[in-house]
Amino acid sequence: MNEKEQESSESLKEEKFTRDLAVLEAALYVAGRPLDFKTLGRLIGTRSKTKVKRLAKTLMEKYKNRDTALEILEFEGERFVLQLKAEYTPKVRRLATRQLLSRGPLKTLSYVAYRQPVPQLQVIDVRGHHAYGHLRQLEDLDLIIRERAGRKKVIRTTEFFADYFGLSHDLRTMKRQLKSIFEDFARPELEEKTNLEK
Amino acid sequence: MNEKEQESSESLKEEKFTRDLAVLEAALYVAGRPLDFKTLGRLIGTRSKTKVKRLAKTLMEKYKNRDTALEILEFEGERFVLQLKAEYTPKVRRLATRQLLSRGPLKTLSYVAYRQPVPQLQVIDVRGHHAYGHLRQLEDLDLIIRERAGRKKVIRTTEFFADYFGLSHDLRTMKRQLKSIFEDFARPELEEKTNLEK
Amino acid sequence: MSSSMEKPFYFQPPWNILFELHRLQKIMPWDVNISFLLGSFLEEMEKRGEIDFRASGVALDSSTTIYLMKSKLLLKLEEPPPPPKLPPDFLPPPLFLPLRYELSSTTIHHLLNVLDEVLKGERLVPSEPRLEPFLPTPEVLPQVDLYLMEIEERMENLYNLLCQFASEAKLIVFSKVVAGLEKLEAVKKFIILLFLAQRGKVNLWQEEDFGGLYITITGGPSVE
Repeated sequence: MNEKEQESSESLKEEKFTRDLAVLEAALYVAGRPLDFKTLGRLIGTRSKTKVKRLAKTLMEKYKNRDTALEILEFEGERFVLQLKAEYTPKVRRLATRQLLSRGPLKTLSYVAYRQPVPQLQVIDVRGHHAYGHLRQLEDLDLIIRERAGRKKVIRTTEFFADYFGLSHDLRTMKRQLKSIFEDFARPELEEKTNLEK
Repeated sequence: MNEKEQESSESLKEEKFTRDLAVLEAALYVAGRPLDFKTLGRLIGTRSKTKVKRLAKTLMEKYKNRDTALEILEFEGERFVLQLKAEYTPKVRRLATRQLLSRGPLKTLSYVAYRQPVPQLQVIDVRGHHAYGHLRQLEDLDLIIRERAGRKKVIRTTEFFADYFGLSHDLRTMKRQLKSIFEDFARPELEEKTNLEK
Repeated sequence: MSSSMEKPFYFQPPWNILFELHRLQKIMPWDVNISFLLGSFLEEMEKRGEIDFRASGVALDSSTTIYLMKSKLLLKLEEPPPPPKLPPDFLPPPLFLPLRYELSSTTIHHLLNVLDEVLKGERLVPSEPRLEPFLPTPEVLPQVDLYLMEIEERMENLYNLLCQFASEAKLIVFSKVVAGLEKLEAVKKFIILLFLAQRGKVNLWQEEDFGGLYITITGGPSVE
């Protein structure tokens, strides 16, 4: 290969790389949920994990280096997600087209996630009677499921819930992850921010 | 003002500019639909059209200069939108799995669109009492507005509705469009195709 | 002094409440567990071998009074005290959903696909004017006390509800009327139902002693 050919092959490679980056970005934008290496790889026609990983990490870096409101995060299980940085949520949440939950249902969701699998009666006891409405809302959004266990109803979070928050599908791991999230929340400077979100 | 003070005031201004840019980006990202100057201005606490326009144009330029799958476009009526570049849509469309609405609210929306402007009571008569909930949801999503006309409430679809479904903002044209698509539908050979698409 | 001069055992707590009724003025009847008191009173009497019919009579009479007080409170629509609360469980902070744009897959085709069905519904709706409510609220309410007024209002509400049920099926089962309600709410509904029956607005009957309670609307004199 002469120098010129080599150059053009290099530039072709670079072009492909840029194009692949954009496809990954497009996929993350459209999906609005964490996507795994397999899904991302299929889109750019590769089965090489290393390649997808390199691309995803590059995209992540690019976002990090920009002064932007968006971020790309890596979740457990080799999954990536594009989302709004939390600090901008209070300002723009009412513009979201997706039905959002207010503070009450989110608290009920928190409790269910933390205590799951948890009897429905226990949730009502702790969260009060209005929680029946919350549970319906959470079920509509596919964040929880209610299962019959004899005469009782038992509630747990769905796989979609885990995916949405980038949590593990393994219950024990998920609970450990949640605990650390809740501990972060307990820090005062963050609490203030969360209160603003109401 | 001495040189140092001037410098720090400059840097403060720049900081505010960067922050405002990010807020606009956040809003456009989350909304996923064209936002007008008024809405954008409210978010950054200004009524100056010129200021919003300058910010929006800067953001537009920034996106243009990046090799990215997203773009910011200006629409007629001084509105801006953040969207996926059309060339990427075919590759990633199948990752979009979320329905905008479940079947009940969709039916109510469909009826409102076809019969608008339509008295609320008529919608409830035809769709039943649960449609009150649908209307609330549709209003939250900015797909319809309820206007008072004397003692009655009258419902029509919003500009966002028209943008979302790619219809005209002019009511008469929109209804003609809806009617013609709907009639196409009723023809059996097309029916088959639509079922396949589902 | 011999032991025979000692106060009888039932003047001690917890049974003394059945024999010193004036004390009930100061406490809530909800705090008195009648069945426990009567049960333990009988047990204690048997254990001691001191059968005293006069005391039993007084205890029974007092129990009836306490029971009546509870019923009156129920009629006054006063809530019994909530059961004692266990220490509250740990409540984690709310999990805020991260904001993510998500392209939705709904298209104009989905929208119009369901229109046909909706328009069919339109043809089923009669064009006659909407019916006025069965029982118009009187413009001027008679000067009665608040409690009675509330009962009147509740009667009217329940009656309207029953009419609604009746438009779906001729026979109304009481359990359906109170489905999903709290026990106390169900009791209140039942009491109001008795008022309606007494006014001749509805008929109540059961097929068996403990069978379902059936209601029919007789359309008797208006609820006023």
